[in-house]
Amino acid sequence: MVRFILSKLLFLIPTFLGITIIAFGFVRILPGDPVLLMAGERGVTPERHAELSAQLGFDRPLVMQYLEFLNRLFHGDLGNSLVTKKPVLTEFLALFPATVELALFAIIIATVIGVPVGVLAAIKRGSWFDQVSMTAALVGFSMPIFWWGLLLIIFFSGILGWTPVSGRIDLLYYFPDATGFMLIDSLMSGQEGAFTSAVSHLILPSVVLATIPLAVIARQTRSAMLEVMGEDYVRTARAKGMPQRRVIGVHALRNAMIPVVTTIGLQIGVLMAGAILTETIFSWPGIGKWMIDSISRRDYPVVQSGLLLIAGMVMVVNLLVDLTYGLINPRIRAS
Amino acid sequence: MTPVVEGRAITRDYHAAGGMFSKGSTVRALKGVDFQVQKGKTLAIVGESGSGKSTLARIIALIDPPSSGEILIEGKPVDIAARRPGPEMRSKVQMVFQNPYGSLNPRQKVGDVLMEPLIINTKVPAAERRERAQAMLQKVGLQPEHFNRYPHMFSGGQRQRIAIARALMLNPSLLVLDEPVSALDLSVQAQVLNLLADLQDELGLTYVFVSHDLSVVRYIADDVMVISKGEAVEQGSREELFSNPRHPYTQQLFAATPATDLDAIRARVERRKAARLAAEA
Amino acid sequence: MAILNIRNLTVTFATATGSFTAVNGIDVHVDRHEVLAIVGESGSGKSVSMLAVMGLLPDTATVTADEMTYDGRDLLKMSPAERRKLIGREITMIFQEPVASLNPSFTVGFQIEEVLRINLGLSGRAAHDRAVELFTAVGIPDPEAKLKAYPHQMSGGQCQRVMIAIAIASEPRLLIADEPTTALDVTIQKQILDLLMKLQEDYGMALILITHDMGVVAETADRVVVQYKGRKMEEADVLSLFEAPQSPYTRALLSALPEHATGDRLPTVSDFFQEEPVR
Amino acid sequence: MSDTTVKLSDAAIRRRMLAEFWFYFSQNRGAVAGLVVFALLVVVAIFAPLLAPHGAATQYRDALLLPPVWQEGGNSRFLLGTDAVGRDMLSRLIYGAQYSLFIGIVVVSIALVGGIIIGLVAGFFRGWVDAIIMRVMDLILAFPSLLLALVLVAVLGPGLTNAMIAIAIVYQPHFARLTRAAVMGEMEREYVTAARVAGAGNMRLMFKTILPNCLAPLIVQATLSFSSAVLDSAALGFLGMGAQPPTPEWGTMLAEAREFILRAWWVVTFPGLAILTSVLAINLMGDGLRDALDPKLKRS
Repeated sequence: MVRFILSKLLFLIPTFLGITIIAFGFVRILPGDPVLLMAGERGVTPERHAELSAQLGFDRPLVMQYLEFLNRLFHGDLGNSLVTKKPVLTEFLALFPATVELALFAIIIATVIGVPVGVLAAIKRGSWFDQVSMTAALVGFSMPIFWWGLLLIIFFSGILGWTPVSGRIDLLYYFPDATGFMLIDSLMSGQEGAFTSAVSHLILPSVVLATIPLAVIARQTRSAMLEVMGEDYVRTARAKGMPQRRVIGVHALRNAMIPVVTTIGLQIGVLMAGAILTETIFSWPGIGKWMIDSISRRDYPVVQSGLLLIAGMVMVVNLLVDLTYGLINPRIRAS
Repeated sequence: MTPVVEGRAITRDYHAAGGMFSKGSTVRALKGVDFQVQKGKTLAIVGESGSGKSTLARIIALIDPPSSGEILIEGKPVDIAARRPGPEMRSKVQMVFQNPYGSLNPRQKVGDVLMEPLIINTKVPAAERRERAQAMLQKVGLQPEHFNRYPHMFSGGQRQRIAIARALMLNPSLLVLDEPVSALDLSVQAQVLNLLADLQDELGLTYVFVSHDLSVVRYIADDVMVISKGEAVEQGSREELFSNPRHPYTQQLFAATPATDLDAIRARVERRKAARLAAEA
Repeated sequence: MAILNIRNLTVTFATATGSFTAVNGIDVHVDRHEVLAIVGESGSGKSVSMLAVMGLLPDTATVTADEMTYDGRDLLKMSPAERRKLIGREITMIFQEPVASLNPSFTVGFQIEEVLRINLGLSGRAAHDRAVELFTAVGIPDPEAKLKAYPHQMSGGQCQRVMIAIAIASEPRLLIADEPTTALDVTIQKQILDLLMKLQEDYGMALILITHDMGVVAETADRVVVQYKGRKMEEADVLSLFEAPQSPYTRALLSALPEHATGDRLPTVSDFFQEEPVR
Repeated sequence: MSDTTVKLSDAAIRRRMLAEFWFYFSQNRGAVAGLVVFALLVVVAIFAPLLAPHGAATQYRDALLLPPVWQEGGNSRFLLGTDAVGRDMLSRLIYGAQYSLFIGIVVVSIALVGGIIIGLVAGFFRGWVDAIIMRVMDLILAFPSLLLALVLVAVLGPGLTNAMIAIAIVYQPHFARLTRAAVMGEMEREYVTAARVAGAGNMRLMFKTILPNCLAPLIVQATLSFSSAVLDSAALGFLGMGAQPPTPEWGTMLAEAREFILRAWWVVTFPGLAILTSVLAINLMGDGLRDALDPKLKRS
């Protein structure tokens, strides 16, 4: 198992280097003068250009530039935003919890509903429950979530007036960031109504974000269960006289979970893509919105480093998924 | 007379790929095997799973190269590691595989299956290719109408006939048969074995017949090689080997093969009766 | 004294292209302490009737029978709960692919102790000790260590021994073995068959052996049922069957055995028996 | 084997196989519904100029934000109402179908061809070629697809063509991986060895022997990618990085309509509904195709 973890870790190195190369190369393949793009200035004199070029290290050979880029990266220097002038890493860390809170909530909703629905649909294959839930799943899977978000806003915020349209909490409340997670911070602030407000802000965006992963997880769980229920060892469990509950809940489910865990893990990447749209619709101050804003503002240092950080994060999550996979699959664990 | 195929000290190593932290290990699947087969004869290679018999079959069929040792086809050494066997070699050695469901391309019509070797290896014109393929279908007991059908429209026995027909399209002198009847039902097995015997007589074919089933081997083989853990533990003519198995492994194999003769059954039934009576007393 | 009695069993499967009758009006019975072999080639429906007894057929199957009794009790009229009390306790079954028949996610120890705990109500410690005993009884060396192994870490023969240990855990009165040695080498086949016969005698259980292999029949059976395309062709004690087969199909099967070859050619089924044309 | 051979001509065999395919496909009612909707979509896209009552960009200054005809204030000239600059919603939606289909076809073609070649090479040759190719594919997959597409568009410049290229690049690794897995699975099977024994060279093995047997999962993935491409390009349009106004692309229409969501529900609802319906139809078809092509399900 230790060997398994270590080999997985080692496999990350080339991928991570690849990510840094893509992030590094990104600025160089942009149309226009990279020096000016990264400095955020236009129409400068040749002297100023040379000065900026030296300052940003563009005057050195490409390989040296890359090594310098890596070196700064390992020292936590990801450059500064052209707009706010603040370090990119500082901005990222400030916005990151908002996205994590949203994504975590979404994946919890998707898993907690998706897995049981998938299992039930598989057991009652062909029943009305199976048909209705799988049709719903296919609709969810086909949903343009940016539109879905708008519909929910029209209905719940516009018509019913139950939920707020945007943001993480009412402006009424103010308390300092302790953890960056609004649910925890609002509870800790002790202010009356703060927690409820945080929850009501979180609910629509996380439902929207959860839609596609929920559909994917439900469908995947169903097909994994159906496949596993046809296996010889499930027949053995029945032949052993095990109660139906145990045949499904222990023998089948345990094996069906192996591909499902992988699917859940893969949804993290989907969530990050979804977060870009969801955060934009709900003005949720997270890294998805930060990225799209930076792209449209041509804040290239932010885009460059954001790309790197997000890909790095997805990579780490994938590693965790791989490890979980190894943990629940004895064929890997025991070898 | 030059043997059709000869193997000299054939070995084959498999390298298990090492992980990031473990060294790759080497498994020797064949540990120096010698054999030769004369024209028109059948050499049976008998062994259990993991004995290396299929590895040997693939080497003889010029699919995999041996790690060391030499394969001679009609007296000429062939080294496929150095040079891919050309049309000339392919026309001499062909193979029939164990699983008739896996060995035919599901997207290829029977006619195309049969004509493919001609297209690749010869300059036979299209019309003649078709003629030859249809003639071959008839030879193996199928009908010319089967020409345009897909493999999934046939039973296991029929598929194995198609596989045999494909192997014969280039008029080979040597046919390597890797458990050709073990996936078939008993009644179909008999038909395919008869077909193989007929074809051998008619075309003067030489067979290397790989099997785990001693009763089949006894029926079809002229010479037998018993192989265990990569070593040929015993080799000899069929009569010799079946009347007087010498190696302990061969004896073990004979002992394990179920006996279907009446005396054996009678003896067993008596034993059981006696044991039952003893238990009740 | 029949322990299992089946009369006029018919099993039909609903398929996408219409219904398909796998078993067509079969009578089977097996007595206490008896070894019954059900022989047939692929498509003969030889496994289906026993899967019907075990209640292991998929939902697409329809089972009808004039009688299907175990020990005088009607299996067809039984509630699922009642039936489950028999299945896995008094009637047990082992299968063709031993490695695939064991759950890859659990140790073999878990899989045998589960039966001991749930079906027999043994406590954890007692279940473990009994599992060791059973592993010893089926000839698994170093049982303590092997209990902790996963199926993929064991050979096919050993997995079949584990399956047998699970099957005899409750000292059943009827064991059904569905092609138990087909996936195994001959030497291992011999060991497994010897083990099954020894256990059958020691425990005094009835054994139904489903097989396509006449050799296995000759080595094990007291009585034989020959099936072809869902119908029973012949039923006889083993010696009479080999000595004087009554049905043309049995005669054909026996003469197709290569070891019975007398001349250059093997007689084939069509020499004896006009097959029904296949669609 | 008594063989009762029925004479079957080539055409009869082909008909029989098609009939078999249709039999399994039509078992799935959703798939048939999806096919019907998709066919309608194709017809609408092809005959858009004939079907649309108005031009896609024609502005009626006297009819701004008119509601659909069945709602109070609606006008029978504009069945689904008008948008903020007085363009007919229905006509814009009809023209939008052209874009969706075009995007799907282009993206899938690029990704499919690239993915098949890359996957075939990786799966067939294995070893270091495979290792390098798969590392690069992993790398692309490490980036959330929409983010990578966004960044690519930022590099290439916003616009429909660039959006399609970006989406195709992002999708291509899925095809490569799928092809590779399928190729590796097929390579294990004996018919490939048999073809080798028949003397087939690498090119023949790859393209004539193996590839045709890998097509089933690729066709299913292609339909899935088709629908994802429609979704993702709409998302890019919505974020202002895809097709640019006044193109009647559905995502772009939604982006323009955002500020009116609480005032004029129809400008938001209909383009989204159009996206959902077409994506759903294609996905339903994909499910039916999988049922009809997947031999594992066929057997049960």
